[in-house]
Amino acid sequence: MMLSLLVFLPVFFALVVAIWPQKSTVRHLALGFSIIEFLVSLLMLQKFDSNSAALQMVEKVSWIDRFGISYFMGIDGISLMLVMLTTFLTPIIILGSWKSIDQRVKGFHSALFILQTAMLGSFLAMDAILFYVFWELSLVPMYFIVGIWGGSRRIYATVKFFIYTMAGSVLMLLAIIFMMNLTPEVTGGVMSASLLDFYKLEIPFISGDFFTTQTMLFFAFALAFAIKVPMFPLHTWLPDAHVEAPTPGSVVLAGVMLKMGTYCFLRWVIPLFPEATEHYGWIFIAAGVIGIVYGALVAMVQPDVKKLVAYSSVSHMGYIIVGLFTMNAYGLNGGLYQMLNHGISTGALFLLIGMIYERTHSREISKYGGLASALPIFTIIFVIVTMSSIAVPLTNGFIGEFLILLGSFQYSPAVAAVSVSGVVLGAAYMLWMVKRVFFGPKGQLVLESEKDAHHALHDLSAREIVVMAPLLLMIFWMGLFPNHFMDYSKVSVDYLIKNKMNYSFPTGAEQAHTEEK
Amino acid sequence: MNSAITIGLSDILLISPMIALFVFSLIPLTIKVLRGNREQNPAASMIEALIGLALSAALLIVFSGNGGATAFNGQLAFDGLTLWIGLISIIIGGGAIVMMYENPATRGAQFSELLFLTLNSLLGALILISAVNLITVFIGLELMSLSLYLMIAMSHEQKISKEAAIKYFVLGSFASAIFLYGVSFIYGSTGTVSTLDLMKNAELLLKNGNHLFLFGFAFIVLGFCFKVSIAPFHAWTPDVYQGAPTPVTSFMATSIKAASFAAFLRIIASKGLIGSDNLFLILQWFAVITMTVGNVAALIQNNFKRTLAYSSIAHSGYVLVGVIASGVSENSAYGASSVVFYLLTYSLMTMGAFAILSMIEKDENNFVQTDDLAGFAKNRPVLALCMTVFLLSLAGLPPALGFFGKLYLFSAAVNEGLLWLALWGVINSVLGAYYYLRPIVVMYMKDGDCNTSPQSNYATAVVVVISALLIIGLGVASGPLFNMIEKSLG
Amino acid sequence: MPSTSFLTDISINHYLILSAILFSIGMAGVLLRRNIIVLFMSIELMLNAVNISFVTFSHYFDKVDGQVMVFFVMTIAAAEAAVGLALAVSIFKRFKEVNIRFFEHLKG
Amino acid sequence: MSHQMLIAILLLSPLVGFILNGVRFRSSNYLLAGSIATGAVAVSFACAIALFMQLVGLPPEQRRLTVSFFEWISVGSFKVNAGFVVDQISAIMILIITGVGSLIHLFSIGYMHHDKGVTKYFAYLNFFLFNMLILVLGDSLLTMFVGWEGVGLCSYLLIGFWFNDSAKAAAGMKAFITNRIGDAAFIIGMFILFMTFGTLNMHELNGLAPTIMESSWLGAVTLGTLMLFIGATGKSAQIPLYVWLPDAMAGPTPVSALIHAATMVTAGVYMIVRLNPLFVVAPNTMMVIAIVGAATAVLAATIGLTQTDIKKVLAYSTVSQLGYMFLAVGVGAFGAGMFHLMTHAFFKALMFLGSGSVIHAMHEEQDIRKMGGLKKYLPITHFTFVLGWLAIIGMPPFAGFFSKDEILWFAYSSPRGHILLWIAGAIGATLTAFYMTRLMALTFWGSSRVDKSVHPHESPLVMTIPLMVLGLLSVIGGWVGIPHVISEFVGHIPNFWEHWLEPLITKLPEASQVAHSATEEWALMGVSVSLASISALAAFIMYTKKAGAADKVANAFGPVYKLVDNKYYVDEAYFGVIINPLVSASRDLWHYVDVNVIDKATYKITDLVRGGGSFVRSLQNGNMQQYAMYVVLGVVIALSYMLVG
Repeated sequence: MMLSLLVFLPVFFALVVAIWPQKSTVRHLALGFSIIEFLVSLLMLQKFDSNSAALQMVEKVSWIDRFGISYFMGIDGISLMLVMLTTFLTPIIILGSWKSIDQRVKGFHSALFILQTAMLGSFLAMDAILFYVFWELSLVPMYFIVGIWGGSRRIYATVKFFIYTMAGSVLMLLAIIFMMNLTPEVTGGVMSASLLDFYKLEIPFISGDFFTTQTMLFFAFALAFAIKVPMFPLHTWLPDAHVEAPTPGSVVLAGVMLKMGTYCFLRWVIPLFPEATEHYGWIFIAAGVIGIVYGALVAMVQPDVKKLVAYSSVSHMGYIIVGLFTMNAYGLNGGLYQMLNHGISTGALFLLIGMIYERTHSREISKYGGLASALPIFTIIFVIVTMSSIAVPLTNGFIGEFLILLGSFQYSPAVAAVSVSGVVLGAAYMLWMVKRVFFGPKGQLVLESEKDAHHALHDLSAREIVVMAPLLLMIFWMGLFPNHFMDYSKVSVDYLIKNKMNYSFPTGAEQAHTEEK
Repeated sequence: MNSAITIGLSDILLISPMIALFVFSLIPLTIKVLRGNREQNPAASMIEALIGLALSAALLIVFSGNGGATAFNGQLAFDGLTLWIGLISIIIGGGAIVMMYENPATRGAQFSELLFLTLNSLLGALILISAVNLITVFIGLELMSLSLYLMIAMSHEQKISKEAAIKYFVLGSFASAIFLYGVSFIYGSTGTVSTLDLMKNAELLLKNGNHLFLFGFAFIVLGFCFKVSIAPFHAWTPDVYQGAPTPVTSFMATSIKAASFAAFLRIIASKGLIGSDNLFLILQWFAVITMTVGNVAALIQNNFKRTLAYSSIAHSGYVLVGVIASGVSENSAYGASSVVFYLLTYSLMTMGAFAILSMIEKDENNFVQTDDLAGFAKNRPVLALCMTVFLLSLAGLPPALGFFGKLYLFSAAVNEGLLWLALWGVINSVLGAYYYLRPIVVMYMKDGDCNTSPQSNYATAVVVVISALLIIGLGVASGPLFNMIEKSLG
Repeated sequence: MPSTSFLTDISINHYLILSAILFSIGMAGVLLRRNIIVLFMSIELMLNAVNISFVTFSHYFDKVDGQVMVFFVMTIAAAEAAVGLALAVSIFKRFKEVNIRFFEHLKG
Repeated sequence: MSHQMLIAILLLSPLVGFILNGVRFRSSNYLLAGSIATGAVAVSFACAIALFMQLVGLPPEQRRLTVSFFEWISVGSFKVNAGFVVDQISAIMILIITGVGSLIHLFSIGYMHHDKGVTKYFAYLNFFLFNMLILVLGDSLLTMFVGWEGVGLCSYLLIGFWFNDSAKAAAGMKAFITNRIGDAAFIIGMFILFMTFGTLNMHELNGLAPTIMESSWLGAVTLGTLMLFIGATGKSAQIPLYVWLPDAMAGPTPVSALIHAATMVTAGVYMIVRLNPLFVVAPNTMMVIAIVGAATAVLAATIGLTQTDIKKVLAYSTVSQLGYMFLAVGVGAFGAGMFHLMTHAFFKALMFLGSGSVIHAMHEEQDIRKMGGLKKYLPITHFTFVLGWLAIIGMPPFAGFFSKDEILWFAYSSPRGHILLWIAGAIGATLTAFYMTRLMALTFWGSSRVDKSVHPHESPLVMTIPLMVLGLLSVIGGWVGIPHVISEFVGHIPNFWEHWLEPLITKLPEASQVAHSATEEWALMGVSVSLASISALAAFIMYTKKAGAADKVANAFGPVYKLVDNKYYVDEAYFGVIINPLVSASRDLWHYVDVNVIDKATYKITDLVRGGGSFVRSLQNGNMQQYAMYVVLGVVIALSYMLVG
């Protein structure tokens, strides 16, 4: 029941928030709820057995038995940390949007909770259709969050976001349906949408022939996830969505939603289509590498601070893609770790940008300058997060990026050689931005605010510091003691690598066997 | 047919839903006549009609719930298909009647007559659904359509409703004539017009290239295609849907379309046609064209009703995919069930969307543009939410019912190897998403003061909310529902 | 070049061809004429072509049911005519026009 | 106290100082901030001494104190501990870092007392020391890399300390990004070594180093070490990545002394010395290092000739001196490299602090053309500066003489040395003598060109004490490594330095092949010292006695002078050839790829769909007869297909 509780508690919260009569306390209520949710997830974490690669806390109830669709949830080391990330970020998001969301507050929090359900569900669903339901469901609240509470071009952005993602996922739906029709081979004549049965399928693959079943399915799935990630060249929805999204929307989007794409590569694509992954993985590596460099270069010349961070996401997600498709321990662990890192550091960056936007109502880099003297605490936090983002050692970003690069080096030194340029370019665009925004003589915005007593720039309030504190804590905790986090996923990842050609979750006995070896 | 004609009680019981419909259709009219041509309280009329529908539905469940029965020597089949589509038509028709009660264009001095026509149209639909004999099909079709022509024209103020009626009438009769011509050919080539009989040697006839049969069959199929607005026979649909009063449009787009598809399915899903690849190939092309035409045309519409009309065309295309899937092989009732399920889904969500539109219309000359919906979410949050549910369901987003409908439909198609149809279907649902999102965008993200019309709209609102809840609820519980459908069809 | 027997021996084909010709004329009428009343008449013509065809086949098979069908068709044609004319009256009241080219407000 | 504890305190003490000062960064109480910070470093220094003593107490082969606090990263076979090691090399480093560091902290109390951000400054400084200690103590390349990047970060923060000045902030950024280029290579180097040897632990790596020389350029060790060396060029400001160091002078002067002279910039040399067994088996790498080092030594020295900013002169001098160190390790004289590292730390820190004292006295004036005759106002500063000057130009018996001489000797005599390398070194030494003397002359000697509004004054004791201590070290610091020829001459003074480092330094395998005589050594030593003396004298005359001579020379050399004066246009070239094209290319990428290609492609699809919609719309023209025609057409097409197909 643990996982169901975890997933559906937010729906309940959403309902309560929606019908809550008192407008002034909705935020408090939502915050309380999100913290409860986080506590529940901690409880789950505590129950989780990190020494096992098996699917844990399994819940399986037949749902649509005609098609073998079941309500099938489970958690393993790969999804665990992402679930934690989701529940961890939500209270922060709610507290972070305390001031910035001042219209339709109830609606916003309901949408956020539904979104949380959808995201958690996507991470935990082990049934293809159930997964697809959550996957698509996540679009709707996000669509509203961007569309209602967003900036001036929000409608364009949100529709673009929706259509792009949906365009990708319908092909996946078709692929799922197709695979469901294949399952009778392995289940003895009954259709099944269970991931476990999908894993059992031996999908024909002919190397060199592009139009084989496995290759087609591989690309149908991969396209959906690649758009979500987003992988170059399917990334153009992301900058628009980020720029127009309200701060909490950006944080969820960058923090968790993009991870859905990368996670699903790990959960669906790689184990389901091992031959195709092996055969066509280079395409993704190449796209990832291009994404790293391209995202960084384009980020460098953005005039809008948020857009810059959005493109930096493209670059960072490129790292993750590279890491995953190297298919070795370093790359996979690093990629998984980088997902968390990116969630935390980019989430923090978006929060910070939101805070400054609330004060100045501008995101144009050229209008800033000299903020550091006006907002010292803000600057310090921003610089720390920047360091995490550009992967300075002892911050979380370094661990992920280093392992990914190591993995890519093992895959091919050439890949590592190109990817490593992201290390330099990342520093370049972030620090250049920091320099233009915070340093130098006072810019237009700072001067204006000095003249106008009503709009004086105030440094971070206690609430805002509380919002940032857990993120800063995580930045250093994850940078200093990565094992605290990786230990949960290591076994699963190792198991995946060892059995990548014929992956399935180990049963208890099998697990013991592999450990003895 | 040479055997002795015996009509027993069982026949009467089986057709009792139809009788109930007919009797209840007379009640408001009779009362009006008795009152000296003065309308009684429309609410009372509506309730009488609804009771008739409920009774009819109940009788349908009671007497044909077991399935497999036929009446009048096999002329009317009361099997699972009849049961389910009949229920859908009747229940969704009830929604339309509620809308008629409150919509300014239909509420007027002739409400009793309108109800009479509606119930008779439903009666025609029931005949159409259950008919086995092609002539009976024709009779059902005509009863249904003739009532509709008048219903469309009954809005007193609207010029365009007259235009719509005349267009529908001319084109409908034209198609009926073609259909009938096809029936005569069939009769000429096989000597029978009972589908059951003629399907026995249909395969042979098709294979041998019996031109008469081929022409006849093609005419029949195309006649159905016309009724369910399959491109290129769809051209009447947008105009008529737009011109008709919204409740009538809703009725046409849901109950009538479901009934027509049922009859279509009954013919196509006959096992006699397996092997006639040419027929199915051309139908596949029609399906593809229909989906595409419906969606791309809906994309650039500004009138909301017209958008929904084109969307209804696109959905016909999806359903046709299922119809084809149910026809191409000898599989179980999988494909047919997916069609029935989809029709249920489609009817619910389309009716919901039209109901909200009907509530927004201020008077009978009111044309609601999509942009007019601005601000609806602020003024009517619950209704806007319901509208969102309908639209997202139409777009095929989980966990709404529409998603499962599409899932089963495309799954059936994939199961039959019609991957490319499914592919085209899912691509089209992306196109669809684009225009289904637009009203949502306008409702939620633009400033305006759209509201429901000041007249009371409670009844319609109830219908809307119930449909929305059903869409979500049935979406989650779609498995058992599908099982039930498949069981009763299989 | 039709043989002479074509003109003298009246076979089933003659009826069918007649029916087809009538049907086509009706069809052409629907497609080409502008007057709404003429359009209705064309449709009637099509239905009657069908009737000929039914009777022909009925005779050919020596079965009576084809002729029964004709009665059904005739009834429905009558109903259709009634409805059609009612609509024509109604639309004339609004548009003061029977030329269908004036009924093109709904489009796009 | 156990060495584990000592190492922990050594590391954490500056961190605590950083946190204590960091949380109250707004305070302008310079005394409190300075005391905390200096105290923290002093504690570290004490620990360093204690550790050194423990090390001395052990037999030479066992001089290795290790501690591993926790397992930091463990993925697959990649395992890195938060492990630290104090051995002969790192012991020297921690002594230098904490020793010189505490002096500089002390100096800073005086230097920074008027600055509002003084607490922040001390916090950064402590944080720097923390990272620097991690760098030198780290037992694996990755731990070292943590410090490596950490000092880069601190350097960034401190260079841009006065961030309201855009140029200073830019300088910080430039330093970080340039360093990052090196770091990227460093990372690749680590990968190569890890993939080859399966570990990043430096002790294990040294142990695993192959015994057979790698002659190929593409050998794993060669490539790996080469990549590490590129990393070192970034951190230690060598060609081609030296450009950040002169700009780094934007930071407060004590920072320049600590980071950009004494400690951080020598990290590259330290890293190579640490891994000397690996570098030894990669002669090609060694060759590159030697050449780059020699080239940097000369190039930077020439630029130093024309600089007019007192700190810039010192900065180029630092680059040049670092070049010497690389020259040393490049020819296999690791001990000599370390030796010069140490002496340079003394005298260059001294000179930077001295310049700080001057700048302090001159009210932030840094242009030496506006100084002159400061001798009488700043006697202590002048005196100590003279000591530093004598040390750097290599006058015996000052510290610089011994170390530089050893380097030059090895450049010539080592089997991997070459006469050209010696010549380059000698030229560098000559130039160094010239521009340092020029600096002295323009600053302290000659007639005063000081602006009337400025009244120079000697700095307070808190600033001059560190100068005096460092001055003393600049004199005697070289005596721990007196070369054999001299020690034999004066009476067998043992070469402590060589003995101390011996266990960790790999002898070049080809060492025995060539024999060099003591005469040669004496001769070369004489030549270099006399060259330096002559050039120093020339500079002295030129800049104090003969006004205008310098201009004449400059005019005589015309274009060459202009080239040198503009630092060979390297910055301009980097901007013109790399950075600006990259930025504009990025802008083009954005506009063309994102906006014009990808987005446009999606718009094209939308247009196509909309076009289709318009087409359908045009078919839907309201004419019912046309609709009927569609029906007929549909029937005809379907029928013909069924008949024909």
